[in-house]
Amino acid sequence: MSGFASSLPVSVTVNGTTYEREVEARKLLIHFLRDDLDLTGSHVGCDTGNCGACSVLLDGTLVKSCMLLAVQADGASIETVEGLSEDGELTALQQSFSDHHALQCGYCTPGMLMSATALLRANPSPSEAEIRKALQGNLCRCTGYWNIVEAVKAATDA
Amino acid sequence: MLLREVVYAKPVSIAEALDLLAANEGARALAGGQTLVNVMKARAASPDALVDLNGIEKLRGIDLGADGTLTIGAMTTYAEIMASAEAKARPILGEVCAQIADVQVRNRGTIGGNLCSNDPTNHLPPLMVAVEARMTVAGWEGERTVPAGEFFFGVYLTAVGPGELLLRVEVPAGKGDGFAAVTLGADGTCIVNAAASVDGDVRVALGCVDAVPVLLRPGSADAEAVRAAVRAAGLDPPDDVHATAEYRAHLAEVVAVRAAAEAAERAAAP
Amino acid sequence: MKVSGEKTFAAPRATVWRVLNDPTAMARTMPGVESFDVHDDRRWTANVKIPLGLGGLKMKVDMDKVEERPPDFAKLAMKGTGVGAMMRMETSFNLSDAAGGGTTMAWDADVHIAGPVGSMGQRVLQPIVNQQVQSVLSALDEQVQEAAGSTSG
Amino acid sequence: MSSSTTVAPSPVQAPQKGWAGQSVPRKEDKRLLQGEGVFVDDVKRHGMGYVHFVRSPYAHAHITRIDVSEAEAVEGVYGTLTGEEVAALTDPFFQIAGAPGGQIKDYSLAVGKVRYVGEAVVAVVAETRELARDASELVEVDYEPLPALVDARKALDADAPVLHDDAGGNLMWHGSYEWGDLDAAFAEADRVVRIEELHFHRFNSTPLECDGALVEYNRGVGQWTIHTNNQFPGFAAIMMGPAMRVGLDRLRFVTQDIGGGFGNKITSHPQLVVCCLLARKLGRPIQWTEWRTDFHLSMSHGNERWFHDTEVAVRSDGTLLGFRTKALDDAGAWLRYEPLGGVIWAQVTPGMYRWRHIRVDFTQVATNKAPVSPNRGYSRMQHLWFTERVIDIVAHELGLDPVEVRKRNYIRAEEMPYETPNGCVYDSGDYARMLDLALELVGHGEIETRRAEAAARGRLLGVGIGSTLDSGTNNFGQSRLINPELQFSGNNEVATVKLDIFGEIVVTLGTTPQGQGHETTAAQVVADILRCSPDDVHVRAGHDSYWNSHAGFSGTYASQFAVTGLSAVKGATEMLAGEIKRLASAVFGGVPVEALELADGGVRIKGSPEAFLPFMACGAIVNANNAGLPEDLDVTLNCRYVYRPPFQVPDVERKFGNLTLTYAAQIHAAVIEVDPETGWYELVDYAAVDDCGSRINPQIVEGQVMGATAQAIGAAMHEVFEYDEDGNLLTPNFYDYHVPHALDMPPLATGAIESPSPFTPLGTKGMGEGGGAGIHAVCAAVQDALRGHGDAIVWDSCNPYRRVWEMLEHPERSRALVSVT
Repeated sequence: MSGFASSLPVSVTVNGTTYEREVEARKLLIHFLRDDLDLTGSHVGCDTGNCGACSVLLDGTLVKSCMLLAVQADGASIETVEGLSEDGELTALQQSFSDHHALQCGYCTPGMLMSATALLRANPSPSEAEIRKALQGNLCRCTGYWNIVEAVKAATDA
Repeated sequence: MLLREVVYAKPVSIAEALDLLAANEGARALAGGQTLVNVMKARAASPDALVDLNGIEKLRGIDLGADGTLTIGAMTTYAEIMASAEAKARPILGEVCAQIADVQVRNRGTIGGNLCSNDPTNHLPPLMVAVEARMTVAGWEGERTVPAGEFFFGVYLTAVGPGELLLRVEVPAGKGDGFAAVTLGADGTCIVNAAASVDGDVRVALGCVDAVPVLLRPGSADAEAVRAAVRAAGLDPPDDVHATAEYRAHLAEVVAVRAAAEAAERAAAP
Repeated sequence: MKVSGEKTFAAPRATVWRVLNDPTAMARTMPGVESFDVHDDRRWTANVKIPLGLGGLKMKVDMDKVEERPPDFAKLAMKGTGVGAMMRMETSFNLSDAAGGGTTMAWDADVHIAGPVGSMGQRVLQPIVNQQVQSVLSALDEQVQEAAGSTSG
Repeated sequence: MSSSTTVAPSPVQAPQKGWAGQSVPRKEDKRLLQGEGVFVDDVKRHGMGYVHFVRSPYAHAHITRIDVSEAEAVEGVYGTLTGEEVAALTDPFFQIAGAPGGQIKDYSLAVGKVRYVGEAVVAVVAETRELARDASELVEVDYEPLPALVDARKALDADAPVLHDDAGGNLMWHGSYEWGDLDAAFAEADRVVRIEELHFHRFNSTPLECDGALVEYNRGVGQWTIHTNNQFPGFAAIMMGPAMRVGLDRLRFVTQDIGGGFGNKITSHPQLVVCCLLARKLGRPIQWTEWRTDFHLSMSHGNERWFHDTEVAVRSDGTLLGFRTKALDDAGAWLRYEPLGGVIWAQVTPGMYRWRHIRVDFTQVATNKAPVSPNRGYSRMQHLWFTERVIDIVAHELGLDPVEVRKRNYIRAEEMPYETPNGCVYDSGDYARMLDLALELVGHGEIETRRAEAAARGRLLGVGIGSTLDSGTNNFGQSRLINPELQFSGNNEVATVKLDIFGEIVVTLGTTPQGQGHETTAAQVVADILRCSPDDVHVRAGHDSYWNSHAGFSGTYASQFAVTGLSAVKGATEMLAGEIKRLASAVFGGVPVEALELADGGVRIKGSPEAFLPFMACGAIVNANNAGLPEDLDVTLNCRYVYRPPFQVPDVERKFGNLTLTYAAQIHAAVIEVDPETGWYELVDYAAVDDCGSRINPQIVEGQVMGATAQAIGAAMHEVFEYDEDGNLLTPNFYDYHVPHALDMPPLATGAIESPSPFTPLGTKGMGEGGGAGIHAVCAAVQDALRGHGDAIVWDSCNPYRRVWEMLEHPERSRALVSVT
């Protein structure tokens, strides 16, 4: 049967905008976002799915966009760091990251923000242990995480 | 990053998936992809075709039978198992899933993928062996059910042959379970792990020490019996950057004892 | 990575020796062998697809007999080149009459693997190698039985 | 797991006024938080080709044949580059070393031979990233494998495989350092402690962003524009220009946001040369993205170092008189920044201690492993780990308290500035006070109670102290101790501050920040001088060797921005302030400059605020409305200042002189609990105390302290580039190279004291590289935890669970390394 294809039409809505592209089956979602859609806010920090710099929300679920083919996202609604703030204003979480010096080089920050966003949506007042567990999949080499945890704490309802 | 060329299909039914697998002998099922996509990134191995199972609703979900048997669809994610009220019938399942990798991986990774990849460091193969789970595999000849003890053939090799699919996993009722591991950092990759189940007899399954989980049946769950059973198994564990063979063999004893103790304690609990 | 062991065949030493030195028979013992060419009695090439579950690993394997002392000792050098990996293996075997008939083969192999597959880590490679060795040995057993059968009539 | 707490500095000087000294929010944050930073892989150009490197699968092999025809035949492949072409088109890179290391021929691709797994052999350029990698698999390379040299200790054996025939062996550099009178010291000693072998392991900081570039070639003028994340363009330029046979001005380096550097992004010049050659050969922009596995296999490993036959002269009371040791440094396959590591350590020769008699026999060899280059704490970290290890081993073996031994031997605050036995000058500091603070922060007073309480739970508790000196602002004259022929000395950094036509204050820097907040701290310094808000100051992001100011040593490395960068900013801003006043004096009809003051975004006559000239007017007058200004008024409102630290050329004969300007200090204390059954352990308490002189932005400083601490914890427990006997890297990715995550971090308490540097315009000291302290604190804590359980000696800087278990199981193995007479 002829179900297989080496490239497929993909329609995704990213941060509210719908994009339609013909995409090679082998292309990872992160490359599609960065190279095809020019959404370069999400980053690549490893090649084994460990660093989480490419984390995005796929239909509301936190995923690493380097562990997913772009064609698998067909029909999905994706949120990336570019979509967090409205009309240029920082969200409470973003502001808290700045206030607590939770970023230095800023390379892991987009993924870190997406993971924290997913956490706070599911659990508006997490404990510190829950915050650390939620950020386990996002590596940062600059901060040691202490200030990131503080920033997320300060952005909770608790 | 940068995979080799591959063709892709996303069936919506099991029959369609089997057709696709049959249509291309180089085809592999794509479950959560949290292992397969990594291997493809490294280009260490490259299937010619991917059959994405994420569109098959029948492969998802958890059902609790009247006799307490849990039936878990192969495409059920770790996160779904952790969140499932039904799965609490066998608490160890959610507890172990919560130790796998990180949120992102738990949101995509599936029980079926974990079992079929059978990476020696995976959490679930030893656990399934310990709790005597049964895997239902579908192929062209129809369905067959394989006990966990006979499911694992080798690294990345299981009873699910070419052209076949793992449909679901049945976990019998029980509560006397334990799991212990020494990991690379908190909740990290397992250096050695062990799952135990105590229900009259004692079953301890060791992970990371061989190509497949090593099942032990010590006479009792007490430390000396379990230690003796591990020694009797004559392990020849792999030697890598995280552990020498000698260290792994030693850790195997320690985690086996700990898992068995936890299992016995829970078995005894009212 | 060094692996070694002993295996006893229910066949006379001459038969086992013959099989071990018959490139065609040996090629059949390779895991996932797809095709092979015999250059001469010392050198042959096989194209194999080592089953890795997640997708086979294609390799071209050149075998070279570097040393032999009929009827009991031989040393083979193997070089495998694949896109995912480079493999080098030196293996030697020593035959002796087994107590109670048959032939005992003491063997050892030193395997070196490099390339992307190496990045999968020893935790994966060592079990895979051990497993492939087992399959080679059982395939070898079949070849020996065949040969024994064919000679006995 | 608890959050960090901070102990504010106790005042050692009048509290600071103005913007400097305040934790001003970072200017960089907004764009980075919104995904609007511009990192190198975000830079795209029309028609660019993606480069993929074919890498060696062998640690050591002759290249017998390369065939790119099949790859080039693929549709969408733009072209390739081989070592043969590189050898024809370029000259070998300039070598810092003299003979023998200086004789090696280092090109940007392997020529004739590969020397480590992952070495780039061929470059393939194609229309897409995927295609470039596909085509690279079609490049045929035949290798003739050679025996690999993996263990530096065997490098000088007669039968060792030789990497570089040009060097006649594996010895790259050797130097004997001796200061004081060793014989007298050992004669005077009551006890001599001998340590056969110590090992500082191979790792690096693995910045989350790997290296990369987008290179454009302007054929008309023969000039390249190199968008990159290289953190030391000045160094890259002097390596690349001569090799490519072009003047440095043909190489324009541009950086903006850099995803972490930590020294690891200094030596990407070989890859940049390949991109330049390809951009010219193929007539299109070349895009290079280094992936994680590429980075681990081939980029900037930290120096691996052995210390052999160490002998320490001690008095019974624990007074340290001196030591001698043989350092063996493993440079890997190429000298990309080496052998500078052979002298950089000498900036901190005695560590924090007063011993005056020291001999270090330093040997650097080549091995079939990735080339080393600077890594946060470059070369000092290895040596300071060694000195700290010596202190604890001596204390352990003589039954003395490590705290007391340290206090007895610390250089005292009243001895500052302190000249070390080799002529370096420690500018200021109070180590004993820092130690007290660190111990207080981990509750050292109750440690024995906690030890017993942990023992009751079956855990072994241990406490350890580690310290580093973060020597900053290099005197590049120290390179002459490596090679007297070299013509480098001193240091410099530049800044330009100007008033634009509408009065906007614009600052350009020569640096290449990677998260250190230069835009923010520079604005703070400017605002204090011009009496405005940092918000009124626009500091250009990143480096541009065409349009921003830059000097010979411009870059961000070796802990120096707070000294070199900010002093340049201060100098330029003061020049601008002077010009503004001179302009105003003319505009106000000759009011004396002394009668003028800057305030509220303008200049005014003291005492009569109505006579006010806003910056906007100043900018407009000079730039657009300057008729009638006095002819002799030399004012551009565009001021460039080069800061040059006060350095002399060191005495090459005595290997004596001041090698760095400032000495920030770190003292860390770690408390761990070990599970004796498995060797598994966790940090249960941690304190990091830092003194980097005056802090322009305490929050940014604390962030650097935290980051260095986290990297130290990772390096001490997990992170290692380990090779098998064939030279395969066993930790080529983050799956096996475990980088600590949020759950791995201990509770942290940070403390700070401020001992302003008497030698710098702002009292600041370079900082940020204090990670070594943590590595040692963990090592010492492990040794303390094992005390009374076999008394193993911690001999390696990395102690994963397996090693701790081995020390418990076979303590005699490490005990055998130590003896006392």
